[in-house]
Amino acid sequence: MKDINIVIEICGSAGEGTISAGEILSRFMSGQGFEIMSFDSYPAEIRGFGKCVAHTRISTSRIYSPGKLADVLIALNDKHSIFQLSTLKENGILIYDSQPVRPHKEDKSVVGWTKPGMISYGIPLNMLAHKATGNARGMNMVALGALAALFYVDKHGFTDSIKARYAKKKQIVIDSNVNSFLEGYSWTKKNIKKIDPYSFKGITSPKQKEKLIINGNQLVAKAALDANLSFYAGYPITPATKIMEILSRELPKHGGILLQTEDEISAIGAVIGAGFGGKRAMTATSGPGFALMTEFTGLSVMAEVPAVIIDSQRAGPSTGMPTKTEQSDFNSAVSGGTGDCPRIVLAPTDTKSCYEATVLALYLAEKYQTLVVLLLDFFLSNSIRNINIPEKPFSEYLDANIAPDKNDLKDYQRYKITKNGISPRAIPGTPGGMFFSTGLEHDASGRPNYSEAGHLEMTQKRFRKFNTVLSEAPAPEISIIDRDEFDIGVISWGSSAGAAHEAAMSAQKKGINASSFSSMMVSPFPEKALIEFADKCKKILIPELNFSGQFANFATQILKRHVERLNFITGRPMASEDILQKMKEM
Amino acid sequence: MPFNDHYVIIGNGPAGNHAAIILREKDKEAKITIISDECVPYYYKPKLTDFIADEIAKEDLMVSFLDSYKAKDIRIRLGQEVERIDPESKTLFLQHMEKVNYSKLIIASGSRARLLPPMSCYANHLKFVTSYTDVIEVKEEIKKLKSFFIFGGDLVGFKFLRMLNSMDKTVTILICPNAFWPYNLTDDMLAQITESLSKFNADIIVKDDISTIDEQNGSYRVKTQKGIEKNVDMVFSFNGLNPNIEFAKGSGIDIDHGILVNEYLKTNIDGIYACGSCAQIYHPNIRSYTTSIGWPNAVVQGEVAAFNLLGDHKIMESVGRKYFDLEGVKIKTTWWEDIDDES
Amino acid sequence: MKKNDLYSKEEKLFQDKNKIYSAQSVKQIVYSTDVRDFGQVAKSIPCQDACPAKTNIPGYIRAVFEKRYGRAYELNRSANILPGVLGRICSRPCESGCRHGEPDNGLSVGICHLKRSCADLKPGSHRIIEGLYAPTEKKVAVIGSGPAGLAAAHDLSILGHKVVIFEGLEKPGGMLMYGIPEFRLPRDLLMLEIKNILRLGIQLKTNKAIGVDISLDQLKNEYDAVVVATGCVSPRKFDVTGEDLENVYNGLDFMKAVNEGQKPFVGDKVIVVGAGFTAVDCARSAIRLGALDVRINIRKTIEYMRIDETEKYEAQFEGIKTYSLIQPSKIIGNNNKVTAVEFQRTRMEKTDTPPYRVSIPIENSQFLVPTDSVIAALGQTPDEAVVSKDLDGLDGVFAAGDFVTGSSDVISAIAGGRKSAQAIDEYLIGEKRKQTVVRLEKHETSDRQRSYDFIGKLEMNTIDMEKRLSRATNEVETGYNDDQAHEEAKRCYLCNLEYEIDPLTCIYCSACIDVAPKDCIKMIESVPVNPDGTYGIYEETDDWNKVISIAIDNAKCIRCGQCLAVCPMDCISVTKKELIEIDT
Amino acid sequence: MEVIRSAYLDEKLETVRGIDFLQYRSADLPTWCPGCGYFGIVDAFYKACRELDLKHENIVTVSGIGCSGRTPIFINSYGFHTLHGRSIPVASGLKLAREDLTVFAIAGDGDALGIGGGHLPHVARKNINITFLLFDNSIYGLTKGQSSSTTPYEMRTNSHPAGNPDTPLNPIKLALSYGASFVARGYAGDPQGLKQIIKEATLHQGFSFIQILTPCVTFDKENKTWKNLNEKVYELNRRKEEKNMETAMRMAENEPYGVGIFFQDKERLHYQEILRNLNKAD
Repeated sequence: MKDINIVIEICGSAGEGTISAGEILSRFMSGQGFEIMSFDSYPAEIRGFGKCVAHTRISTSRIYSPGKLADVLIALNDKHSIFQLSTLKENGILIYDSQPVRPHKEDKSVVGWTKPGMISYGIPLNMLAHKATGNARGMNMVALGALAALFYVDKHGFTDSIKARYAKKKQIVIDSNVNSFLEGYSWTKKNIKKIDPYSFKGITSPKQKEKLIINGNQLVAKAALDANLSFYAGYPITPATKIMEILSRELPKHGGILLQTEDEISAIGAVIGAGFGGKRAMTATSGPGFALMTEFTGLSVMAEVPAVIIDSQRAGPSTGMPTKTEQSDFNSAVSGGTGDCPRIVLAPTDTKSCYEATVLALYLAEKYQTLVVLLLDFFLSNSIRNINIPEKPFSEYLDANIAPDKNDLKDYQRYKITKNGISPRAIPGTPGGMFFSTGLEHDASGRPNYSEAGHLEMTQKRFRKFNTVLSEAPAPEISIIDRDEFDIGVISWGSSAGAAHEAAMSAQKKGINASSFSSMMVSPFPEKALIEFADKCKKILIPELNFSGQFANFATQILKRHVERLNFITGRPMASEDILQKMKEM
Repeated sequence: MPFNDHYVIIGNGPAGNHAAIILREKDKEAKITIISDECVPYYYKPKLTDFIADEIAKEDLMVSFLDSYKAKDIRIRLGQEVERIDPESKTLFLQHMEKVNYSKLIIASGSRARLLPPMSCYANHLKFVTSYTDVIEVKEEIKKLKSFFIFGGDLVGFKFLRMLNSMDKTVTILICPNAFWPYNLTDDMLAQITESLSKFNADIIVKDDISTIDEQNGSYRVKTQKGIEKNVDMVFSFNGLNPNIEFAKGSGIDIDHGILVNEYLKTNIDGIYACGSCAQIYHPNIRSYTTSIGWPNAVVQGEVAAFNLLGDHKIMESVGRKYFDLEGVKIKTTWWEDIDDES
Repeated sequence: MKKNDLYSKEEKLFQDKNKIYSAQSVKQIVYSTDVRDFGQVAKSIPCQDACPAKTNIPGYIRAVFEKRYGRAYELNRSANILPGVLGRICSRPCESGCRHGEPDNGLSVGICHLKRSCADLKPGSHRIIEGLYAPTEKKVAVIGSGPAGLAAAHDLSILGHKVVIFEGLEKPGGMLMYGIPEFRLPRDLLMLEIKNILRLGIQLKTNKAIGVDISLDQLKNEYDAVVVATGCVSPRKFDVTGEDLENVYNGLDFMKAVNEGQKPFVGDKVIVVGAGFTAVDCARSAIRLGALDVRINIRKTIEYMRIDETEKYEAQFEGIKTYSLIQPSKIIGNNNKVTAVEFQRTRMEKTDTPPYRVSIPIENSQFLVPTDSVIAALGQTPDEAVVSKDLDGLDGVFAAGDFVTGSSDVISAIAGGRKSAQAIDEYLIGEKRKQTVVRLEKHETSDRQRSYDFIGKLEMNTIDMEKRLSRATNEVETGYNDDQAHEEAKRCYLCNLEYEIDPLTCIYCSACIDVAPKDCIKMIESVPVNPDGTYGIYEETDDWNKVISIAIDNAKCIRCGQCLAVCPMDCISVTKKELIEIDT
Repeated sequence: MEVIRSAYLDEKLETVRGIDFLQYRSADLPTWCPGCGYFGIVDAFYKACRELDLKHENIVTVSGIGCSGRTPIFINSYGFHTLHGRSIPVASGLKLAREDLTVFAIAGDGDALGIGGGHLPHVARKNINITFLLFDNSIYGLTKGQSSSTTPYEMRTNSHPAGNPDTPLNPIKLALSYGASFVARGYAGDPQGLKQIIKEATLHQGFSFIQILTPCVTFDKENKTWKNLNEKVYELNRRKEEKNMETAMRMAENEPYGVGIFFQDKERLHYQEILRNLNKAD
């Protein structure tokens, strides 16, 4: 069987259906048994002028990263696609609109910018869309039709996918999309002579178990529901909004409550209120919203009320680039806010681990009565994978509150100094467990206390809780373990980890002795394991998507040795090719 | 001069490429662009039949690879079709609505398979072997299929026949003298050709014409006017070539069957030249029009056009061979059937 | 105010029943003589502008769409008196002008075929309506019963004058009767439409050749006015030796012979010289006379042939070959019979005056082509031997048609005839009685759908080769049927509807630009007005602070109505513009 | 015979040129969705500026986040695109520091009544002399169609697929009860009337609040659509002497689609004057 590993990008203007086209493509390909990873980037504007790119990698084998360069670029919009051409491989295929509405000058057309070697197929997308539906809206489907025709993709399967995508819409919407697709398909079959080598003819991946086609946001929402989430408050912000949208639909079915508040300040407030009431509660936001919540994060730590904040990072600072991915909230998540404010920070490394991380976050928050920050990023939130259906969490993860026993309830001290730092927590409604909670520094009973010793004691208690957290987290992932020595060790976190692992593995094939290390638990960090790994490596490389090397700084403090850094702030996810290149240079 | 010249060449065949090479040699500064509606670099058309038979690989078919364009700093636009020329504003309108401005233009768009007018209703049933894209379309199928019908016949047609023969296919060939282009067959010649073709294992039909072609479950039933019926898997048409000049119509460039140029390969419009098989050249020596036949001629013409475009006055010396060796038969070359022996 | 209030009850009923012609309140109609309206009509209705007779083409195509063939026929007939004839043999300047045929728009609408369908498909109950004027007691003689003469006679008759036509030949119709082969124009149809004209009380006197049977002076004395519409009947000559050999014909004589039912000798090989309709008619007639190898020889290139693509295709289909860039230099004969033609190559050369491209013979490039007969279809000139071309000094004598303009086409001749009728009427009555104005009517809908743009051009139905050869008079084209005509009519862009955005109510939201199917709605900073009343090229801009208006380019508009549907401010108006004649 | 066209295109363009409002536009083409109501608002804004003959350098527009936040980009003046919901604080500070400027605060419904809702009462009761334009399309456009504070009850949005459970705010009533000294409502589809209101608001000394009804053509298909608004919006009909709070409140309650000025207190001093007076009293 021939291996398929192909990256298809659809580039268009916002509102042209670029993203939906990408979604249909990946769903269909997943259904065919392929491993898929897709990632969309879109502008902050809804329609009009912003650039949208739907990036899909389709493979017969496991995918770690989205792939840097595309094999196929479908240009729905000339202006944006010209820039997108830079990510098309040298021998890539360009599918462009051969009859756009307006004539344009040389160099304003995407084909004018193709490099020698690129194969361009001109399809009258706009004309065919008008023909099929009477307007330009079907261009995306026409392009998919052309793609299907060019690559010998099963036409009927594809139309079924389109129908499935629009199943909830009116029949006319379904029809016009299907018609557009068929128009593109038959036109291309009739008029275009294929000269590129790609073909899906006769290639099928073995049918696997039923797969879930899902992005990080959706998986987080699913995990939260599975982990007994019962209250959610939130405020719309890209790229975290989707979590709320899903929960707004799903949570009520589970007996939970969703509250859309007027701002993030109010949202985290509501979450803390619910947490105080003993319910599992969370909110999701991105950097700017997280910054707004900072004040409340202190309250969560100080008042020891469980709170989970999902921070889907985007490029910053300030409003930054809302639809671009970056890993630059590390510092603010690990150490943002006022005062000595310990918190648990989890950073899933791929879509699949979002599930585990969310379950863990809700569990840890409840058990350790503290703030848990879950760091996603735009890429993890929005990139779509097909994964095996995750197993539901064990019951011990569903109810983790350390409740006071009879003895504790006598003369109940909410913030009782304990060995592990966790004070049994009474939920309102528990007889005898009444207590007073505040953001002020307080004594064991919760009353304000500004004494020198009291502040020190309480601070120590709050930090002490974290000694045992690490034992509950999954072990760090190391790509190659059966050797004692490596020339290069790659240490990574969050969404960059996939690319790092992929790079280390390709490096091995290219004769570079390398391994890679990543940990979902970021704060507290598995320092011992890290040092152990680093000792085996002659050189250390830390790739991450921020400018200042926030994690590299953090790791240097632990390792106390020189590390090589690789920092990108392009707004795109980390590419294994870039890491490999850097390894070669080392 | 504040802006460099932009020489645009329409066509990526021998004429176009050699024109581009000369232009680059003589003018290091200019921007040079080749526009081609095919998606492959410059390849050697005469070997297409060998390519079908898998005697040569795709790489062997290619004359230039993309790197060589890069090395010569020649911009190449593949898969892009010119739709219209506006000589007044010196603009080319490409099919995808792009406008390309040129300072000088060479048209070397070559020619396409000719479809005989009575056959136009069967266009969908006929296959051609004139370009790489044509070939790619039929290559795999030819290998699988068994019986073929060749309608008409020209140099490539006979080559194709020989190729099919070597692949052990069943072939029927219908040679109709009217369809011949640009050769005019007399009865004697026809007899000679028929005889020399007899060495192939093929059914030869002469002095007849196709009456109908019907498609039935992927195969075709060909009926001739004299009532011969054949069931075949594929029907090929080899009825010569037609200059590929649709895009120049209405632009003010003189067009007859091809683009009319003088002995310097210049069209009636300054700054626009034409060469190769799309050009219809007036030659003062024979006082008539001629066209490029064959690969070497196209190469020379491309070069001449480029030199003249840069200000030279080279005369296109070669006017095409008078005779062609057609499967051992010497066939007189004609253009529009009426070049006399003296010419 | 609700729009419905504008209609009277009757009008509403009319609308509901027929769904037609957007019966608007008469209140919303205005007649304009502003040069800008004329300019815009000319520019944005290019088919009508290209038509010498200024036929209301979008109007009748719309009527065909509505399957009101009778109305379509009337609209046609009001501009040209022989719709059925013109629907077959018109030279179709309108189709060259049609915006559907512009680059990127596909092929032009089959206007001529539609014209034919309104004649073919009009119901039996159809009545011809003539707006008759009171009798004037003036008498006018029309010399010649060709298209120009018939048109002049018809219009004069309507205007109340007593008209007599003098025709030198046996049958009326002139070139229509004798110049055009029957397989393109059935004679019973021609006679029918001629009779429709004669019914107004026009007296037709055939076999009365001017200068032979009756003199111009005589007519001048007997009639208040005389129209000379004798056309162009003297064939242009080769001016080469051997022209007088046997079996060398001139095209017109050849066609005349064929049309009179004779069978002139053509032999196996026929050489036709000429690049116009007559040449192709001769060639196709020769095929029907049994010729095997017919070739048309032209001096310039095929691009410059004065025939349309259909004609080229039909000729090719019938096996006629065209040879370009050659001209005959000598005709060679044996025993006084033609055996071969010596041709000479030509080259294209530039001239500074029209036609800008001419062909120049090349010296010493002669070659021989053997043949059995030669037909020279080089065009005609007026027969000045009969009536002098110089009529200027003659009071009450007018001229019309090809006689004035030189050999042209039927529609021009009709336009010429009608124009002369106007002039004669003014001469006889002493004042202008009719005037052309632009009729503006508010229109509520676009009448078109976007899907209509994807309908391909319908080819004319034709009979097969066998039938063509079995009887030479079999009409080759068989016309559209009802559904085909309806379908083809959908393709018309209805250029008589003008779309306009009112910049004073527009909020520049660009919703219309977003849905525009073509580059038809633009952000502009100014629009120049040409002296002829047309708008110049819109000056487009991308600078927000220069966008003075969002404007619809009616020369690009395909009347899909999408902008109308999305405009939130209701600031797009549709106005139907028609050229009409009204009494002064 | 009725003349159906008042003028030819070239004549109309002359008229437009005569109005001479284009100078208030910047060169950037607005990036709003085609058909967006905001086009009507800025059109009115330009014309109001022209009729007031404001000097470009004296205008400052301050906006928050959202589709409306883009507005200053398209105005040829000083503009400030600040944080979500925080346009009022920035504008207030600016106005207090620079009394000579004409300051406009621009916010969408989410901006002004959602995240920044806490600021509105305060700027109103302080009566800081800025003009506040509330672009009210009842939806979050930029985050793709979630319920906003003015989304009608039970309307389905992306955040409330089963229907909006919240009762919408009545901005006019809020502004009235917060104590704004100038309260009006305009409509994006009536640029003429809106222009008049913006003019009056700008001339008003004190905090002027204008709620502008505008459709979101992309995410609102059932509530504030062009079609609905065009049908429902009408001009308020009231006598001058009735411009008291009681009538205003009643109209605010009963006439959700009436456009015009609800309330204007010309007597009340604006913040700086109050400060000056207080200081004088000391």
